[in-house]
Amino acid sequence: MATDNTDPTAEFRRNQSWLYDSKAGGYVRKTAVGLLILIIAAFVLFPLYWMIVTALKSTAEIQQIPPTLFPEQFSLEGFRLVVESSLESSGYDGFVESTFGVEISSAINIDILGMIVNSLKVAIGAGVLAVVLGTGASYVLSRREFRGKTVLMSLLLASLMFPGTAIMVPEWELISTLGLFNTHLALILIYGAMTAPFVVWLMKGFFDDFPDSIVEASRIDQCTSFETFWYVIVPMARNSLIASFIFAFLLAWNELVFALTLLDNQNSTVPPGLLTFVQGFNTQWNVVAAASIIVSVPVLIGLAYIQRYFVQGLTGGAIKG
Amino acid sequence: MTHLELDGVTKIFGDPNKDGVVAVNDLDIDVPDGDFLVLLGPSGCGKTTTLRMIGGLEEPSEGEVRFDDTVVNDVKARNRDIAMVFQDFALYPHMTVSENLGFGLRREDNGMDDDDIEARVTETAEMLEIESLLNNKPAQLSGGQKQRVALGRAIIREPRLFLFDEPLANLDAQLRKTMRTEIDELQSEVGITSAYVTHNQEEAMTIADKIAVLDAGELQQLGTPDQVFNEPANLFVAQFVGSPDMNLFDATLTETADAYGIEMDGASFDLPKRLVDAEITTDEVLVGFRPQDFYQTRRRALDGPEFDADVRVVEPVGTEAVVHGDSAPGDVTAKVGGFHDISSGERLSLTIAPEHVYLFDAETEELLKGRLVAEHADGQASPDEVEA
Amino acid sequence: MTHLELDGVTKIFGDPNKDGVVAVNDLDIDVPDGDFLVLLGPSGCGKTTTLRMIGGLEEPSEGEVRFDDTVVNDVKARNRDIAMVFQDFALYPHMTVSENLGFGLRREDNGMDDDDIEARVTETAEMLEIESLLNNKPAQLSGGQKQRVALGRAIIREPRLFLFDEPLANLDAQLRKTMRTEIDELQSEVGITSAYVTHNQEEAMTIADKIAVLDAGELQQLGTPDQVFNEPANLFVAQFVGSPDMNLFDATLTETADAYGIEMDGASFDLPKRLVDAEITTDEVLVGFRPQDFYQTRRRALDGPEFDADVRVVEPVGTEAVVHGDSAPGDVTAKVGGFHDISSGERLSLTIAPEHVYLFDAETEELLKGRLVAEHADGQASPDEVEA
Amino acid sequence: MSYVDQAQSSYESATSRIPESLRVYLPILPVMALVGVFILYPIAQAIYSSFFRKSLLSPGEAEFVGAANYAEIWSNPDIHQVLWNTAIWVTVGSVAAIILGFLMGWLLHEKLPYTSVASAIVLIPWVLPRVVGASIWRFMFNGSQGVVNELLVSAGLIDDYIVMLGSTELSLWPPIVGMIWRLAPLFALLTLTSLQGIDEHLFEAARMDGATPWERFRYITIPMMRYNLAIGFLLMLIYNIRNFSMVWVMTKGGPGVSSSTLPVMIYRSAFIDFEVGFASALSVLLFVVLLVFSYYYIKFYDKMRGGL
Amino acid sequence: TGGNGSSGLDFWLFGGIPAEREYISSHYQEYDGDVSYQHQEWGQKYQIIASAAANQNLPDVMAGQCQQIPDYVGAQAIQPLDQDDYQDQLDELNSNFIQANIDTLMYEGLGDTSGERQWALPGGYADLGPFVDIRTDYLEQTSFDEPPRTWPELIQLGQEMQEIDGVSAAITAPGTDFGLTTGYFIGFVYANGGRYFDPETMEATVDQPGFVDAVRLYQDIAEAGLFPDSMAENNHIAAGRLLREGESGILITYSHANAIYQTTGAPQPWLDGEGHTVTRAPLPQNPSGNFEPQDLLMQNAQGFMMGNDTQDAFDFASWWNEPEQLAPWTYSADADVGIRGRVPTLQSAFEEPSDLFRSQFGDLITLYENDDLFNRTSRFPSFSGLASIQSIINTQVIQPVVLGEATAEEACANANSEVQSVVDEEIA
Ligand SMILES: Nc1ncnc2c1ncn2[C@@H]1O[C@H](COP(=O)(O)OP(=O)(O)OP(=O)(O)O)[C@@H](O)[C@H]1O
Ligand SMILES: Nc1ncnc2c1ncn2[C@@H]1O[C@H](COP(=O)(O)OP(=O)(O)OP(=O)(O)O)[C@@H](O)[C@H]1O
Ligand SMILES: O=P(O)(O)OC[C@H](O)CO
Ligand SMILES: [Mg+2]
Ligand SMILES: [Mg+2]
Repeated sequence: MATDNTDPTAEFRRNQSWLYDSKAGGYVRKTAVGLLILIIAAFVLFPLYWMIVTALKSTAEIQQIPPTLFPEQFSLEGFRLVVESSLESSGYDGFVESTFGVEISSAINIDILGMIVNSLKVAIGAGVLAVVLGTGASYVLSRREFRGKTVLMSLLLASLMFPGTAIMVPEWELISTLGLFNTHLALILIYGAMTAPFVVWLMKGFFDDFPDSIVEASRIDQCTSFETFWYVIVPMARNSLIASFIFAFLLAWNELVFALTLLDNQNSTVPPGLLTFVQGFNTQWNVVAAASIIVSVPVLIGLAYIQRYFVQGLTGGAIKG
Repeated sequence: MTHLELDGVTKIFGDPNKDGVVAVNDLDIDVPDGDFLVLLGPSGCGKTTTLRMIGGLEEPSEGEVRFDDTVVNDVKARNRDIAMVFQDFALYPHMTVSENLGFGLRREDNGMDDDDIEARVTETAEMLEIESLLNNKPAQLSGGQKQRVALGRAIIREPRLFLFDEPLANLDAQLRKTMRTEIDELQSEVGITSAYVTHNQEEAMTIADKIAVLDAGELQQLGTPDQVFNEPANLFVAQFVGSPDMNLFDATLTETADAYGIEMDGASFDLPKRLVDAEITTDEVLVGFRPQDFYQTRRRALDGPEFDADVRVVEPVGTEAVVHGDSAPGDVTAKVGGFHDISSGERLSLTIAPEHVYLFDAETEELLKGRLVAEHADGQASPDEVEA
Repeated sequence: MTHLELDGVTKIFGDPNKDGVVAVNDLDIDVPDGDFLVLLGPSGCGKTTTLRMIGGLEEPSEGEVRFDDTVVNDVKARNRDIAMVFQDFALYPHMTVSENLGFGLRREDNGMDDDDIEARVTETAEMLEIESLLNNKPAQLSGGQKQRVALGRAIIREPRLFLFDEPLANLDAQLRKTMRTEIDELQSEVGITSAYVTHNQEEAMTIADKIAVLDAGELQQLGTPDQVFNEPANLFVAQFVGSPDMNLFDATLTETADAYGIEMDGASFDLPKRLVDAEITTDEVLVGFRPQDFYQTRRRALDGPEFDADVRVVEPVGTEAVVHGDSAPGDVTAKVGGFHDISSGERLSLTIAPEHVYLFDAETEELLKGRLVAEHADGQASPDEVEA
Repeated sequence: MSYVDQAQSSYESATSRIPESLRVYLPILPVMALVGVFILYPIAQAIYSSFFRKSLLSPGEAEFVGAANYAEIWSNPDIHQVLWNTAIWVTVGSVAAIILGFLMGWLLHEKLPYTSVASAIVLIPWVLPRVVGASIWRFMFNGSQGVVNELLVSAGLIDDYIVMLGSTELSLWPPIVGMIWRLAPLFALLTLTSLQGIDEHLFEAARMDGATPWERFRYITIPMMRYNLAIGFLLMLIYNIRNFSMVWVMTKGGPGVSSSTLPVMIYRSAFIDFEVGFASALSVLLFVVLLVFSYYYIKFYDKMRGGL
Repeated sequence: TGGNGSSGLDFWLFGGIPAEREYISSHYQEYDGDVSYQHQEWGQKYQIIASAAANQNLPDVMAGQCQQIPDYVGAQAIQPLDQDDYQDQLDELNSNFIQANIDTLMYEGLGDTSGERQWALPGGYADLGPFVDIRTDYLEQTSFDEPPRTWPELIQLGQEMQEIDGVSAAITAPGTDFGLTTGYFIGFVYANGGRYFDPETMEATVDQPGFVDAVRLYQDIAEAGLFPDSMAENNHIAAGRLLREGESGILITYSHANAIYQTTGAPQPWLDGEGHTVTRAPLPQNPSGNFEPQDLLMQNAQGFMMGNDTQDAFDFASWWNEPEQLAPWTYSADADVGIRGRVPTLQSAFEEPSDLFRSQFGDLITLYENDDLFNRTSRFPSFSGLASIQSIINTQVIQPVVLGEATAEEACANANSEVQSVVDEEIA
């Protein structure tokens, strides 16, 4: 029975573990978890903090040695430059000048809004393509046995690991032969191809765990394979599909090399667009940081939005019937 | 509307040559059009596996499944037009109850539009008493509610064949009865051939046209409920069907002109030959008495065995009671109906009519003589005098 | 070894202010040390939810759960030292049967080494008749086998409290009985307080020390099996407990000096006041007869109501039968034990002893008079003459 | 009536002329076509090129040289260091990203409020264009003016700035750190997905069985996540093997070749030395290794899956 | 869009400092014709041009560094300008420019062509190297009153500066594997009579004294502890920042030092030349190489090349080469758009140097006036395979040497064979 008068539930300490059931253990645990969160947060967030701070410094302050941890003087110059160059390149400079009397002249004519739109177009296109094609294939690869399966999967996997730079030259030639040069379709196809194997693997992991009984129920309910897939499996796979889409989307969103060489400036996506800030005599880090922040915001909002569905989970988490 | 046949159907899980599990072994079952087949057998005997093979979810390792004389081994589950209630429900977790119910209907080209389907769903839900849960997801249902949805998903359709895998196991007696009646009516109205797994004997007896008793994957008997109860093919069936368990005693058999003399420990009796159809060649037999068939000797002489039993335990069950006692032939269990006044420690003198005695070959465990029902009319004591 | 109390326990799923579902409502239950409580009630009435709150898996929205007078609302599930059988098994799919069974044991600081645990696992598996499946994964088990593993996972331990959520629902009668006996013995040997959910009344009656009948989350009655059967607190309990269903007829009641006069459609009788404890203030009553309590008038006069019934359906159940008929007061169901010779179309004259008559207030549905068991000894006709 | 006639969907009738044994390939076809055209075909081209001496800037003048490019790989003085770096990069980078990503996913699932917002934030390193992410790290690690050094100095951990990116001994590590930063969120998301997929009942059963949170984690969570972990592990490997930009932006593979990995060497061969043939040979070699690895990994995965 | 399709002219500019980009991006519209302009990234020019060539998507005109001309020609990305159609205009155009600058655009035997051809129009500015930039405040604290003129003086000055408070490394230079690292360095080699290879024999000459002794200069500076520890990770911007922030006093660079400071946000007076001196790097006392020593190297960093051989392209390029359009690079007060650190290519800029030009490159003007500036000036090394050789020198010579991992002899001996194989494969 209770020896500790202050805690009537002390008798339930029979099967106790110091770490989980003692007060001290609780503190240790909380501290450990807290520290962990702190360390990880610092590691993940510090570079981001640094980017934000950089965006708010003047060019000169960025160059100071030792670096200032906090801007001595806030400067919105970076943002101003990005916005101005955007306005200018999209032809609004005249309008702004006449309306607000602000004169806009920027060395860098980067249409950041246009870039974002292009990037979204390409990344969503590639994401959808990869998810649609990849999911169908992964379903079959997970649930059926057939000749050549291992070889097919190895090929998909190996193609996933092949460095992009190694196939760049033949890829150019291919795109040129197909007459797709300087089209977003070209990038959608290439990125789709780069990420579809990825989706195949990710979704395969999901399907490998998928309860047979649900599939059987749908077969009894007279579903064709496709209907089973579409009405039963896909909705249950929501989390994994969202994750796959995010992966595929971000890979496409981030890709530089093909975007740089296959698109010209008007059609440019974000990474090559930002690269024009990051060059020899022109790396104004505050501008780069400001531009990065500006282009990331829509994606982050989108992600947070999708993640809401993602995190809601599936009726309490259980995928089991 | 379908004549279902299983012909030599066998299912082996795993590698047949290397510790494969024979779940179903060489099963022959014939279910005429519109019949209601109940599969009965101990846990793990292959009932679910059999249903799954009929449904096309499992491919037989050997043998044929035929619908109306067509071999359907190669027909896909979804083309067999079957409705099935799964033992573990297998509800679609992402759909509401109403969507779960309507899902199969929508897959059919039955000319139903959305309103028709909704009406049908509501109707079914009312029948299952889950109409207030139509918008819930399965995770928000209680066990019995889930099971009713699973049941509803099958009976909402009018398939060629119904397969029920313990569809009422999680329901209380009231509901169970209501649902059973619904299933029964539905099935007989539309005349849909059905196969039904249950471990509830009362249910089996009430609902079945035919009962198939399985043990360890093998068919022990296929017969009407009466046949299975009164003429169990062998000891296994006799023991498995009927509750409380049959009393079984070793006995030796000697043959005389008119009768077989049967000698148990502490009791013996004669069994007139006219009650026995089988050719008896052995002299080692097992004698079986149903607990319900006992009478007290003080009330009636039946020409059957008589022995005393010292009551050990009395288990009341509502207005009835099951009495366990010690007797010379061995442990004995008797069921006393109606209102009883027996208490433990008491001594009962028990007897039983020879018509009601079961006889099994001690070695092969095959039935030699079953329980005769018709007999009691011709000159025997009226058996409506059941005693405790 | 634990005295379990639920005090005003309520559980609301969802938002209490906005279409939250009240699964359990203000439940008070007291289970003395070592007692075996059975929770009985229709599907969805809150049985599982109650068990889960005792186990600490669900936090009560209101009220207290006490173990030995200690409020444990804040004690974590894993520290409550409880073993539970889940209604849907919740087996660890990645572990073999043997690992599933041993998992809980390894978590205790019980001084058992690997060999001890293995021995215990084997022993339990034998008891559950699954020793040959120890190396299988749950996916390779039949429904009943899974359930036995789930049961084994609980009874392998010696916890402070057992919680069983329909632990035998998927088993056949034989196994069910064996398992029930095992649970019973185990529990009484070690004296572990238990709460047990079942929808099987026979099971409930046999195994329970106390039965709690729930309806729609509310406690209807807490009592011994006999009390619940003979003195149901209200119409709901009376109808829910006992099978086949109780016969219920509207009646008007008039009071005389010694007795109450009761008038149904087509029948009437006097109920001696000494049989009635309650103060009766209403004249609209419901009369209830258990199907098992009927006698045929040709055999005995019991001073109870008498009426004729035209047999509609005879449902044989093994050696017994349930008879449905039409009578003047309304539809009537009678259970005929033993060997019967009734067939449909026949006319039966039925009667029942006044002691066995149930009486309910037609409005409040509260019990006015229950079924008297002791009475029959004092001068009444011996009721062991039960007739069909 | 034939059962097979019933309920033929348009999908089936459209494909019914295809033999059953081939129909299983249909859903795979689009992916294979896409990957085949845009990845495998260029890889085939690369294999073809690997037998030629070919300059990027004069693609017309290819000269067949047989296996000479492959022979050159073995005689290349840098190859050992590069392979070793690649091995370290892949193992250390993957393992660390997995551990960190797992912790992040777990914290998101169990410990952090506002999971959707928090996990969107965690994904930022992945949302940022790679060049930008890598540049930030280069900036922070700079040996004479980087904030990492500054922080370490002001925390009293070091006395003098340490030159990492510009040192032969240390230069491999900052890009690995940057890569872990970029990859861990990916693994975190994967972890989060699979954590959310686990049946809650299992945890309840384990709680009843008296399992501590750690034991639930060890005996339920981890085993239940094993496919996803296996796949996540693979993806980490893939991303690390492919990675080029993190190294390139931070160190250009130097000083010397001290931080060069295979993709860097391939890039260098193709775009600085313009030796397309040699770069192709390197790529082909990498591809063959990856193919063999993939094959066995899949076998391993299937074996593990067979265990359920 | 690229070269095909649109009716107008496509014009690409590679690199440039912000002020130049700003000027060009707005000024091209003054051209009377339909031009579509794109800025392209300097660092990725090989990929961009190669892919454009592969995709038949070359622009009509591109402006950028001319050191890569041999490579572009190999990729069939540019056309010679001195074709019959334009020959007469060409002489007139060229006559405005310093001859040395024109020389950097002339190549012999490139691609399918024979004889010496001109491959670009000069455009506005050239780069010269090697240069040093010296903080005058530090210089004043030493025994020197003017920039060092010999290698020993350089080291001496460095050592004196190293003593100054706040200086962590007196001499700084980029050390990453980037073209500018060798670009800055190779001038010392040329000054010492060294070369990468002997164009006559096609033998690599990296292990010859002319080269090795230049490397030894870096070795000596490093051994004296005058280079920053972080040199191998510093690019030209980071190196410039060390000077700007006072961590160093001497920056080894090109003539474009002030352009670097623009990137680092230095204040205008500093950009205009106040507080530091940008001047030609010191020379060896006794050049030890076998080749003709060259005091300065020159490259055209903004030559106008034709991707497509059309009259329109030529017209547009020649329009840009009119003194009017190039005025901002002459630092003339009325045309100042903020361009700094660029050596004008128009003769006129030197003939009547503006004050601003003087403040930027006072030394140069003196040299020019003494007729000494372009006397010992040659083109920066330029041949196909250059990038590859630069990378070899960066990673196998400069980096190990400044990190103290190899001596100049060892490093050069190691690198020589690799340079030889590039020479064999790309040039021979
Ligand atoms: N997570 C939930 N969200 C909403 N409602 C719930 C949830 N869980 C249970 N309920 C509802 O609470 C009520 C009680 O459920 P509970 O599972 O306790 O029933 P039960 O008595 O165990 O029934 P059964 O015998 O069918 O298993 C049911 O009506 C059910 O629909
Ligand atoms: N996938 C499988 N792999 C191996 N053995 C299996 C598999 N599925 C079932 N079995 C075995 O086959 C036998 C028959 O199983 P089945 O599910 O048909 O039994 P059942 O009669 O439905 O039993 P229950 O009444 O317990 O549900 C059992 O012994 C079971 O262990
Ligand atoms: O270099 P990374 O890590 O940005 O990625 C390389 C790409 O995957 C190559 O296609
Ligand atoms: Mg089963
Ligand atoms: Mg329940």
